[in-house]
Amino acid sequence: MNLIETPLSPVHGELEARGAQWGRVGQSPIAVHVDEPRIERQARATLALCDCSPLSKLGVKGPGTATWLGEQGVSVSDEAFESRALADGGVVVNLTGGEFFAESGPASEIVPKLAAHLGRGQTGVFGVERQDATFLLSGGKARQVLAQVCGIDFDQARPRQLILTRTAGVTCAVLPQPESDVEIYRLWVDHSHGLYLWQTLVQISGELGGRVVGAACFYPGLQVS
Amino acid sequence: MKVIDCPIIGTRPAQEFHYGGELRQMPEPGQVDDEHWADYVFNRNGEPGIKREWWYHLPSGTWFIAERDNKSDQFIRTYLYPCQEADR
Amino acid sequence: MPYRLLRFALSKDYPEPRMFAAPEKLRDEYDVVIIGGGGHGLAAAYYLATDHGVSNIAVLEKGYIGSGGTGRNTAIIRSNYLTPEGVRFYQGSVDLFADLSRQLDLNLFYSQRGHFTLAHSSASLRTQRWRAEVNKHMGTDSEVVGPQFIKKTVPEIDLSCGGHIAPIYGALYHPPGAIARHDAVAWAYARGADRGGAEIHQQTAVTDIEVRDGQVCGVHTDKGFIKTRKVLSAVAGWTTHTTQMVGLRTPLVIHPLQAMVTEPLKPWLDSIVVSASLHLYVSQSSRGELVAGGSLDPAELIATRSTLDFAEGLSGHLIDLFPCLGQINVMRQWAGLCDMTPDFSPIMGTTPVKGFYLDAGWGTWGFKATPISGKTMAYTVVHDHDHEYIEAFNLSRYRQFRLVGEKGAAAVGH
Amino acid sequence: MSRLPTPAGQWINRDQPIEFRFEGDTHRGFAGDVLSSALWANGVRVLGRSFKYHRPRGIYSMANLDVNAMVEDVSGRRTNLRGDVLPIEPGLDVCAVNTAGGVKRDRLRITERFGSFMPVGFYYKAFHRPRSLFPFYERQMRKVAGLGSINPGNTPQSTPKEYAFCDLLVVGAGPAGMSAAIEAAEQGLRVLLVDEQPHMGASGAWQFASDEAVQRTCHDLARRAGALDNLEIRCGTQVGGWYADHWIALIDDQRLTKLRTAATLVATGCFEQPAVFANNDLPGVMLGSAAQRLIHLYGVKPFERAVVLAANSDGYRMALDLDHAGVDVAALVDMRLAGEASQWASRISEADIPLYLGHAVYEAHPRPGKSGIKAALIRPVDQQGRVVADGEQHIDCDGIAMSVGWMPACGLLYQAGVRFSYSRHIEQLVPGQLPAGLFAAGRVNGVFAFDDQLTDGRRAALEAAVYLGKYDGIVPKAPTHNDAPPSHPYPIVVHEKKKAFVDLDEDIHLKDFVNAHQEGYDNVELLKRYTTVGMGPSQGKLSNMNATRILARLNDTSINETGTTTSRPMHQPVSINHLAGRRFAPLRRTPMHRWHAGHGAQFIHAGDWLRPEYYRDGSKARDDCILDEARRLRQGVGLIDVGTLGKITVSGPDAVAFLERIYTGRFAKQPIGRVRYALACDEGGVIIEDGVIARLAEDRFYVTATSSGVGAFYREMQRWAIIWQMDVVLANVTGQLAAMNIAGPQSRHVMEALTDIDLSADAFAYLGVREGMVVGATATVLRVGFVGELGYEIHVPASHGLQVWTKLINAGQTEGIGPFGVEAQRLLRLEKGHIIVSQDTDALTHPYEAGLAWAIGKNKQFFIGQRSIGIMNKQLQTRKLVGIAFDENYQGPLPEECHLIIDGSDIAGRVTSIAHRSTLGYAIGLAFVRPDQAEPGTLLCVRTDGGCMVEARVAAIPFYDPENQRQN
Repeated sequence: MNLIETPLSPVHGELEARGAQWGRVGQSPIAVHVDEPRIERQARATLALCDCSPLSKLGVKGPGTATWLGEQGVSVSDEAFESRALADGGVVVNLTGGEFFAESGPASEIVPKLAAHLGRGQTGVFGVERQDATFLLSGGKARQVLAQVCGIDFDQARPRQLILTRTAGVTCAVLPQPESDVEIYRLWVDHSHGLYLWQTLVQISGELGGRVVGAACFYPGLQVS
Repeated sequence: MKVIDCPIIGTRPAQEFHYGGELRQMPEPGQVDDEHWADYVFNRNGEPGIKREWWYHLPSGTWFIAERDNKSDQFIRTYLYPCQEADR
Repeated sequence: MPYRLLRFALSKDYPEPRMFAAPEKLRDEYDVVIIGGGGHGLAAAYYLATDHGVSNIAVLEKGYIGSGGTGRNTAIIRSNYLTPEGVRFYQGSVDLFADLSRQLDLNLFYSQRGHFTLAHSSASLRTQRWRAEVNKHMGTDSEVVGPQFIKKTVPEIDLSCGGHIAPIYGALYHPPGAIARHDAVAWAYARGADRGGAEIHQQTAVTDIEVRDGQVCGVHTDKGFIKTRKVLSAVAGWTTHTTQMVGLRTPLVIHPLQAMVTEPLKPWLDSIVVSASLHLYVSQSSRGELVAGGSLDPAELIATRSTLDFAEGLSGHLIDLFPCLGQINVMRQWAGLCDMTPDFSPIMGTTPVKGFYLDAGWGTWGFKATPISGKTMAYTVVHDHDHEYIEAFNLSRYRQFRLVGEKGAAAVGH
Repeated sequence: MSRLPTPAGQWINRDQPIEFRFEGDTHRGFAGDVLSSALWANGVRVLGRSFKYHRPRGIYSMANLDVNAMVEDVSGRRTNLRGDVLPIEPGLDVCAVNTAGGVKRDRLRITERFGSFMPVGFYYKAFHRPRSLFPFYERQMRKVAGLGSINPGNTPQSTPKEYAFCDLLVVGAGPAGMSAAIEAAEQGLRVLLVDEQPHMGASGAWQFASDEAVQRTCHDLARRAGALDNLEIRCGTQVGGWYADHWIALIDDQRLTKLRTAATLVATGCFEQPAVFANNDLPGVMLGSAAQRLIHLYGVKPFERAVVLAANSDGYRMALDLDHAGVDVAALVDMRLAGEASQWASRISEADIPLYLGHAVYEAHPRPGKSGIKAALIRPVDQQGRVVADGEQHIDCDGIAMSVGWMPACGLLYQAGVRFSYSRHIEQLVPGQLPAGLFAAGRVNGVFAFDDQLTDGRRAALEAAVYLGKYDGIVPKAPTHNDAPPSHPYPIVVHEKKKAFVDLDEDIHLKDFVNAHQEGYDNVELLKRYTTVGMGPSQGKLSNMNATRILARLNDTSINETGTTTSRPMHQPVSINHLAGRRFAPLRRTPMHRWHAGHGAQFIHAGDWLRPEYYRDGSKARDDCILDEARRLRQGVGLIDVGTLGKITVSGPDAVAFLERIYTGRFAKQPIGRVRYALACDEGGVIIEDGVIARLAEDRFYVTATSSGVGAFYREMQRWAIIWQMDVVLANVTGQLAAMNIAGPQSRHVMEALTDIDLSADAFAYLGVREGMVVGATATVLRVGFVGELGYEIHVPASHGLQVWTKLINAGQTEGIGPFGVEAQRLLRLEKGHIIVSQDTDALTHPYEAGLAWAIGKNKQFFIGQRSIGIMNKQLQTRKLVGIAFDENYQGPLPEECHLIIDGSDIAGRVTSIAHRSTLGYAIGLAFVRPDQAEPGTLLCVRTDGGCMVEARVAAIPFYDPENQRQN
């Protein structure tokens, strides 16, 4: 397939250079593996960095958003910066002030559906283009990476509560998503800063013995196509 | 680095904030003479004391008001404009 | 070995008298009261005495002389400003500085080093050319130079800035740019003023200024009340206190400006190097220390605390510019107060309050104006109208929307 | 290399010998040695030369304050390294700094001969007449000033920085610090214990080393501390500074760690203070604590035959340590008339150490070349504390160990805003009121007895626990000092002739203070600045206290009235590498960046963004490439990445009203599907922003802004929306969308195949906006004419940017499409007479000056800046922005942007934009001129480089296509 003719992650080129094996999320290519699955699984537990930018995203803003999302069958938390899981494996976050941010899982069902329904006469609901890069940082050493780029005390951070802060000097949203076996942090950063932050995280996690892994590490359902 | 307590986001290092200057009441442009307008545009209350100031949390894009002592740099309290909730 | 040093060896007792007297108590009345024993206030006292024969003067200093901006700045002297008014004024200052050591008979270590204002973008280079052209028109020695000239003069510089930010496109080069021993400037003027009859009262704080029917008539201090009909406020970072005492509203807001100094090094940097994009200026003192400063602290604050992020940021930029400095140790950091104006020009001269004269708005450019502000303010106080050099800087310019756009040099960044 | 038997030398590993070089000679030491200890063990006594007189200097403090034993790598890698803390390592090869020909025969020692010519501040009194000679003198002075030298070849090393967090930071792992940290941790706090030494114990390790009970306690404390998992211990870590809200700089040899702690407990102990007497600076004269460190930490015998100068019980204990280490203690000289009451006195007589009560060392007799000392001259002290000549005795010795008093290591407390006051009870400074969350324990708090220090540590820890809400039980009182004062009120002995040093960094001796005082420098701060006492690398840690005592006596006032100088960061010097760390330089890139890079784009920084300035075309010159890009667009079609444009959506019921208040223009009647130019001013009426506003729906607008201005401008929009309490929804989507502009006569043709939007002239006219699909991406397409041709500005989701761009390029091949960069765009817009805010305007420009009166909505009720513009418009206008053109046959030099327009001897204006070559075939530009020169056709004189005058004519703008035919 000619990758150039599809929506792309801001770090697509970096993963190409690493000889990634590609699968698809919606129209977009996603790096499913960049290394042997065994090695990737080990890295996931120690220190791994993964690009999930192709996951589809949507922002909605306005006084009517909470109600509207409810009508669309998306349950959201009314607590500031709390996240809820989406049925398709994605996540939706309350950004306060009537603003919500949703990211679908690889199945990519809910966000496209919501996007399609937007602008259909509902009042007080406005779409906000969201093209953020999505990076996952996982493993026992993930905190050591964050300690070098981010002035947040993650001891005090609540799981699944979004932290809007700065990492490596750029605005970034960090969502701690601990799983039974490992610490995972989901980072969202502006598309235009995607490559910069990626290269910075790659360098630092590299120094700490981390690896770049494919999305299959976190979404086992993903297949190479 | 100081920490600042944003009414929405909570306590964060000052690095995440942008200082927006003192809170000022714009006079009704049609009602004031040029001299008073110029006073509003240019003059400030620079003397020492507790000021009501605009502060902005950059990552979340939140404007709020802080009451700060401009001699000790102590933040007395913060709240969203225009309401002045009691000390938290 | 200059023969003047011989007397130290030859005379049995140390031959030096007090540089300035410490008068026991305040008189009841003075012709002029100067608030602030920094360079500006002391210079004004000196020129009042020497140029105008006014000797019944009290300089009131709440700390010790030179304890404010005078002792905290990075001692850079230049006249490469943007507006004709600014250039003429600061050129006057440079001319006075050049002969000041001789005139005051104290070695101020006035040292012409050459001053670079680096440009990291075509926009910045435009602004530097604007300054250069206005400078040359006003007879001030400035020129826009290219990267190669910079590299030749300052070989240790990295024109690519480590690739961290935009490379160096060129610079405004100002050969007369100089540094001096800032404390000594205050001491020399203090001695001169003292010999001219002025009284310098240290540890004397002004608590209030008496105004009747719009005319100054006295000053309250923690050492008692003194009568006077002329008060000169030369307190820079503390101006908002004095203007409040006379009920004057100004645009002044106070921001800290920080600086730091490294351990002493053998001489390697002759030039003064400034980079607006990097928020950095650095020079090497005659003691061998690198003296470096940055940009204003963003938030209003009337306190001289230091911050770590300043030291971090400035250090990063220092090695962007001079990679060889990585191993050098920072010894100390400190801060001073800057009374900022919206147009980055000072506020000088007469005010709506009769007998209250303002020498303020010195932001980050106060030290270099010390002699000329003293001279022009002395004239203004004596004649009760603004010296021609400072007419444009009168407080009334804001009421009249006639700003003096030095900010152009600083603000037009993009 | 002789060493004392164990247990002396706790820190060295005798199984690991190390060879190193100093001043060209090879020496051997052990792992754990610092340079000074290893050299001393090898009998080397002259470790460096002093700053001004180049006197030989040796070991003085062994406490990271021996500035006179400073070295640099022969390789030039590092400089200004302090011998008393520099670990020796294989291959270490160093020389002393600031010598001419090495420490042994430093040619600059001659300067001392002229000492009498160089009293305090002598340089202010000479060299400035005649003026012409000063530069010469300054060069000489600069050469002799300074310590280490820069190696221009050095490159920075990236030392990553880290953030860290804890509940309580305990600074100093001495007795007080250790007990405090343990107590706090046992109360459940997250505790971090740091010490700048490589091992825990601090004074416990050397001051009480010969007391076995103390040693057991110290080891026990260390063991318990190590066992607690909520107590982290970092040795070899110093606190660079205390900053607001307990923000702490921790420095180790690896990195700077920025610590946020909820509370800080300072147990930093004391610096021992020297006595002042003649030749008190020579090698062999050292602090008692230095001698004890040499013995107990490094197993080095400090002297063979010593005189101990004491004024406290520490001195007695130290004398016994020396005796025990096999040093022949020739005399214990106690400055106090009464002497020592404690048990130590009897222990001294048991050891048969001759005791001289009420005596002081008057002078140290130098060995030849001042390379050491050969005797101590001691004199009796009278009731007033002055030494008297009769009864003088001469005692042979090779060392004098001083233990006359202490100064709290108060740097951090000063930085935290604590004031100190002088206590006559212990004859030294004690901290006053501590700010919230700050605690002090141990000797820095005036608590000296070992057991008291433990108690005080626990006390402070419990207070911290109370402060942090982790403890509500009883807190013990701070122990009070019951013994004799540990410090002498005036350990200073006047000598008629010889130099008695107060500040060894700066070579300032007693007479300098007397002289400075005589000149009127009678205030502690003035004295400091005039004499430079405390200005050296050790920042007065060994000199400020004595300086204050001296000044107080000169002023005949108390020390509290005299006041002390404060302390600022850094507590100890910190390398620029550490502070800089790993530098983050965020860059923003558009989604098409890869394509640009692959097609010869020459990038420039535009704010945080990287943008193609132009695309290199083979060997063609830059200007030719730019002009060709422009011509290609005028004749056919071109494509530019405008993704850096600011992009803001404004929605909601009040959207129109909001925009009308923000911008100068009118938008109420703007039809849906139309685009309008938008100009914004600040409250002073100065132009700050411009862009276009596209109306997508009744309550939905899409707004563009300048690349570098959008951040601040959007922020202000948000603030006004709050102040005006308007029902608008704002979003800054600058980075979320890619944007490109396809322009030129052929642009419609190229676009047609790629979109479902009807592009026909009447369906989608100039200044229209449409939403639709462009090559599979949802797009907002604007018909704007910044470059003055038929064109479409296409905004698509960022992830689609590259795809849309490539498709357009491919589809345009037949029409000869090509990309164009920022430079070509600047030229094209100039031909069209469009201004660039902040280039063609400055920090004071209002719309009327910029010829933008047309952009101001008439009889609007309000917009930001309206009132101010009105005021300025009443005044006589001083300048006007006009177009200027140069004769097409003119061959001479052309002006650059910001060259001045000269009228006679006056500045009449300034060129703001210029294009030396244009598609029109002649040079054009924009310029500010006096209103009376603004008429088209007016001849202007522009002064270019080298003062050469060039003629230009005021020309009507736009220069290109005045009727705006080509945009339709």
